[in-house]
Amino acid sequence: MGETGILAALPMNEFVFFINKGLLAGLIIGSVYALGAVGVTLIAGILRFSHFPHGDMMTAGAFFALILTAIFPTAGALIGLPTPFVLMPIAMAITALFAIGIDRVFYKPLRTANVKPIVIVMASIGVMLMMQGLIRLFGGTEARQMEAGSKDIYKIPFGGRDIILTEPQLLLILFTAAVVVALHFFLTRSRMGKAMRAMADNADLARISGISTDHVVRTTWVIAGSLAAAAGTLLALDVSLKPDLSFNALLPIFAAAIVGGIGKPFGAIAGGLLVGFTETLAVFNWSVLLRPLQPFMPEWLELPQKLAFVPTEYKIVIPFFILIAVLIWRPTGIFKGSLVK
Amino acid sequence: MRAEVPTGTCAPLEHAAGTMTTIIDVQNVSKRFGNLLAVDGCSLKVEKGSITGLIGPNGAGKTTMFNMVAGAFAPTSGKILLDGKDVTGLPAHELFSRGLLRTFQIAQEFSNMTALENLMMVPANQSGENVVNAFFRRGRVMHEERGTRGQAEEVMQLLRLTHVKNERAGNLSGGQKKLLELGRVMMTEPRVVLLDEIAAGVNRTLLNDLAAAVERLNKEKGLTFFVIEHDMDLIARLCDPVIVMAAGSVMMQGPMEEIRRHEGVIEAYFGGGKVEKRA
Amino acid sequence: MITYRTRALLMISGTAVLVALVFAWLGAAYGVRMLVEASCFALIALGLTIQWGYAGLFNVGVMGFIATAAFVSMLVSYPVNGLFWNSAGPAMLGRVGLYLVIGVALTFAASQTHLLGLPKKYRTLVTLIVGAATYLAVTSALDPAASLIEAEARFVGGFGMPVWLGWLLGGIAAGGLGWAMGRITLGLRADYMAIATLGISEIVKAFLKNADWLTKGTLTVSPLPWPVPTPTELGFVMSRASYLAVTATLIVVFYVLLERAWASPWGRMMRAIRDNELSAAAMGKDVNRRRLEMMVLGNFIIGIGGAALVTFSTIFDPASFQPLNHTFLIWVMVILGGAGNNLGTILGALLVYIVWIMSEPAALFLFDHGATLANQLFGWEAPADLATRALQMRVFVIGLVITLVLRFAPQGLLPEKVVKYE
Amino acid sequence: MSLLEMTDIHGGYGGANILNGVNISIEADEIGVIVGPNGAGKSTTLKALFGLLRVSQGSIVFNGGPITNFAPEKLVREGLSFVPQEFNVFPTMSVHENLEMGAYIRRDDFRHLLDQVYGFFPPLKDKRKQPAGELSGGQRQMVAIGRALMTEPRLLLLDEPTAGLSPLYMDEIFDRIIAINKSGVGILMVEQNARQALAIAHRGFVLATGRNRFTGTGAELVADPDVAKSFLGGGE
Repeated sequence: MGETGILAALPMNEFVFFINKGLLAGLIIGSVYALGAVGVTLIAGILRFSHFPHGDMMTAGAFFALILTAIFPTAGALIGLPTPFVLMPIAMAITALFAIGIDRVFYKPLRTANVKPIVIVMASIGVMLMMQGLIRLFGGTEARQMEAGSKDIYKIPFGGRDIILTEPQLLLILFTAAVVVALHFFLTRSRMGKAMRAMADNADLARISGISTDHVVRTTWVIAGSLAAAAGTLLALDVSLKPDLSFNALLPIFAAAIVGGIGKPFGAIAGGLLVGFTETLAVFNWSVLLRPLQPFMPEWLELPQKLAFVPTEYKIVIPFFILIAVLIWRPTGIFKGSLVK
Repeated sequence: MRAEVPTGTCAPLEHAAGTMTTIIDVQNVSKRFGNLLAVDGCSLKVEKGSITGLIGPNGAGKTTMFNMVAGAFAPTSGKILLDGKDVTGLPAHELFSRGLLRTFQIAQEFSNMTALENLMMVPANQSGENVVNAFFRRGRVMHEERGTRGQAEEVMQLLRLTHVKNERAGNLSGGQKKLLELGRVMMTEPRVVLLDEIAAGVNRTLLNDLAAAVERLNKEKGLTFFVIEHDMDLIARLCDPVIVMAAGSVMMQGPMEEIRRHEGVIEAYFGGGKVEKRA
Repeated sequence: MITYRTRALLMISGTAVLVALVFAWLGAAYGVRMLVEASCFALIALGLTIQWGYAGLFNVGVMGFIATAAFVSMLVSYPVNGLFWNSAGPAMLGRVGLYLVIGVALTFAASQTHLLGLPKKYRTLVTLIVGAATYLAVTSALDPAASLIEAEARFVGGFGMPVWLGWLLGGIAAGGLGWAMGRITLGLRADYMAIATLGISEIVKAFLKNADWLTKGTLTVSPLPWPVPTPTELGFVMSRASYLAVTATLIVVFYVLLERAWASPWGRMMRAIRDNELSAAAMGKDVNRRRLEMMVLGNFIIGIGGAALVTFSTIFDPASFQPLNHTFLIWVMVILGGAGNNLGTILGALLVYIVWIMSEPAALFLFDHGATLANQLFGWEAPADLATRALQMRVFVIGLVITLVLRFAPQGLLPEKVVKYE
Repeated sequence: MSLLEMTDIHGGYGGANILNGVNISIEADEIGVIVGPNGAGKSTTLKALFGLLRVSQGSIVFNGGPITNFAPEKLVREGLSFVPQEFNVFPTMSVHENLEMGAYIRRDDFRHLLDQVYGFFPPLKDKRKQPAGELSGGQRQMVAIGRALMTEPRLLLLDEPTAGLSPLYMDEIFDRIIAINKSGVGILMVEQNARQALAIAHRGFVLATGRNRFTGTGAELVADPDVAKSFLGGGE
């Protein structure tokens, strides 16, 4: 054996396959769910309703980035990063304003007329359909590439095969890490961050402490809108911009928010990663990993070609079962958010 | 039946030998919320045909005790008997079918239904509540409905609410909602009626009507009442015996005149007498 | 304020005028077809209106119940597939069924082990392990059976029984799914129940799309037998008219029953639970059991309407089930028509469906002219897929209608009837 | 000119009025205590003062200016501060963060105020980082009062501050209230423990069925046997 030591002994190809298809894939989709879930959990914690149009807000954010890229195609080249990523902050700002506008026009009047909370959820379903209609009207129904040209691919040699990570995927992971840090400081250091936690904890007490509800609500929509835009843009950069993202993203994002504990942004991030990893690992083809052990296994136990907990077509089942499992065993979620009962 | 016990402890009252006259029998019940022991080894009885009052300063545990008897939540330990049968921890709808009817401090009317319908929904096991009967046995259901409606109209007249019978219950005044809720008592034959702070948010004249209605039901129909109330004058007028709770258990029981003169009770109210038992 | 009676008359005449317009413009064959589909949607809407209007249950998984009922109805009424019954398929499926039964029994037994003194923590662990083992055993037995069936007989085929029995069993299956979902989600707050129902309908759709051995998946199953002579025998107008007669009678039957139930003690009890759950429980009503009952009954009616709708299209295509057409369109019908008002819901369904169908040619017409006009004025080139995009405008309109109705006419066009006794 | 004048206040929770003509007045550096049997309208009076329910008749003058039916957010800026009886802390936020939230409307550096509050409530100093929800009843009450002090109010409103506390904490809370008052903060407190509260009160108001029954200095009211009896009604 050329190389000595542990690297040579381990079945490197399979291990790298597991890292690429299992861990990295889980981290990437988990990050997208986390970014979406933070917005959903803040809205649920502070405005007390489940925000159905969140998936479409992600798509809308991606579209704004797409349009901006078309207007300033060379922006990225200056810094050596993909243009949509460079212009993403602007798209985030536009989506945030968009979110504030929707709240003022659709949800605020219902709140002031203090209707039953479920009516606001129904209104959000109406808004979801309106957004879906507009997105498909202006953006068409086919998937689109965010940027012409190929993406740079980073190869990290690790024993036999390489760990593969495309540039957008790396940017997504780094961006999510940055959001976690920023969110931590915002929520624990800044005045508005603490005011938001206060409002989620005890809205009446916040009000008599002089905290203005409108201010907190506006900030909630800014965070929810901008993070949704980032999640949508980065997902579109990694894969492609699909207008029907709304439904497939909705269930995992809600599962992530509920698993993490409603009203707890850190819970949403942990929940997002948990759902992302569970999804990829449940669909992962474990027989690939078991193949090197084949010689050690008894003859009669022949290894099926495909051994996954759940076939890929049924990926949607996983967030649903996580959701139900949490609702039955741990209704407050990991970080003890508000009760879902 | 009067027994005096020193403040704070809860000696079991002499149990009249198994008389069938006891409707509600609470035996050594405790309730803990986290490390707060709200009710601590409390025993009390409500005799058939009586209007028994339950009073005590805030934090004495009387609301917790009342809600346990009404089936809102189960006690941590101890037993509650209704008509001699153990009903500890049974849900509210189960207690209703065994003859326990409760009213609410803030009236809980069915807001989108008319006042008359609010009363007509009260009687239990109406045949029309079975969806098959509602669909296919129209004759029998209609016959029964006429009876229920007649009874409801009667109660409306008694409470002088006939003029609002087709009004949405949500649009009634606070007083009318209270009267309507009391009207529910006359729609069934309850073994015992739990009145939860009936005087709360009610003006003087209406309070007289409510008190008169309770007295009439007790005298004419022999209905048993278990009343939790802050308004001492109403308690004095309606209730005998009156049970005083303090610091999570029964402190004394007897007619109101005597309670008013009892030093321990005055001190419990005035001094706050709040002795919270730490775990 | 316009009285209830005039509102009802206005709505009826409005719908009649619209129907007449469609007949005049697009001919009888198209007109009758539209009426049949509208009547199926009206049935589905009736099922939804009693859930939301009577009992306040928020069901956003209507598509899942329609798909379940349509599938069971197809399974029951589709002609027998000789290839399957002669192959080894039935035996293998029998084995899978056996594994399933044993597995479920074991899992249930495991979940009761706390009676034998096993501490609660371990009990859940044991149950999970036994459950996972059952799942793996069943799937490992199912995969070979499925591939064999698909290879030899394309799919299981039907049982060749009469179509009305198919609809009935389809309704019962949807009711059963409603029961199961009710058991899981009843304790939840309404918006989490909504998310759970949304999840279930997506899972049902995913299952039907991928269980090729049962549904031929994307290859679709057709022609689905009709309960009445088909167009080849009677010609389009007459066969569709007879189909309409079937669905119309179903509507009348359910309308009469539900109208009767609204004012009956049963309806009154449901409305009491909707208005004030705490007080209803104190008045002796078993709130959870009654909500479960409504989940079953509501979804039973939704199932029958769904089965009728899919049978009429003669094609069972799992991919054709869309949340927009099969959940939210029906929600608009109920909210606009009047939740809890049976007549309002039926008229709402007819009205909204006609507008929904007519909006297709109207949108295309509008966008074409718009595009040519824009082209002439400032040479704007319309994108190639303008037509498909035009149809998306309808999605926007549906969403707009929901938000506007909630804001300005929450009671709907024909509000819920207050039961008065003169 | 007194700090607070509530004259002939009528009001309630929308239904029948609970308050039928309540009069309360406090001087600048006084401790005022409102006691009385349950349902007498004690807490309702405090909530009416702080704008948490509508006053249908009567007027409230604070520091010379009318504040009848002002919204709570506005009153906080006028120098009033309110400690509710229940749910009076932000449970998942640390003690320190609770106090910071109390100072939300301040734009200046309020570190000196933090030290002052820790001075009043020494046990809170080493529990600074702990979530308020995990503290014992008594300590939680200290956090609630501390939060309300962060706006340097001229009048601090307390709704049954010793409800549900053991005698140990009850005495400690009363001592703290005296210390806070001595530092120049007016106190208006509704209390269940009438005897101890009146013992530390400069001025006492005994309510019954939404009206004033007895008014006087704390000492006078404690000495008068009729006051105690009025708690059991029958005195009309």
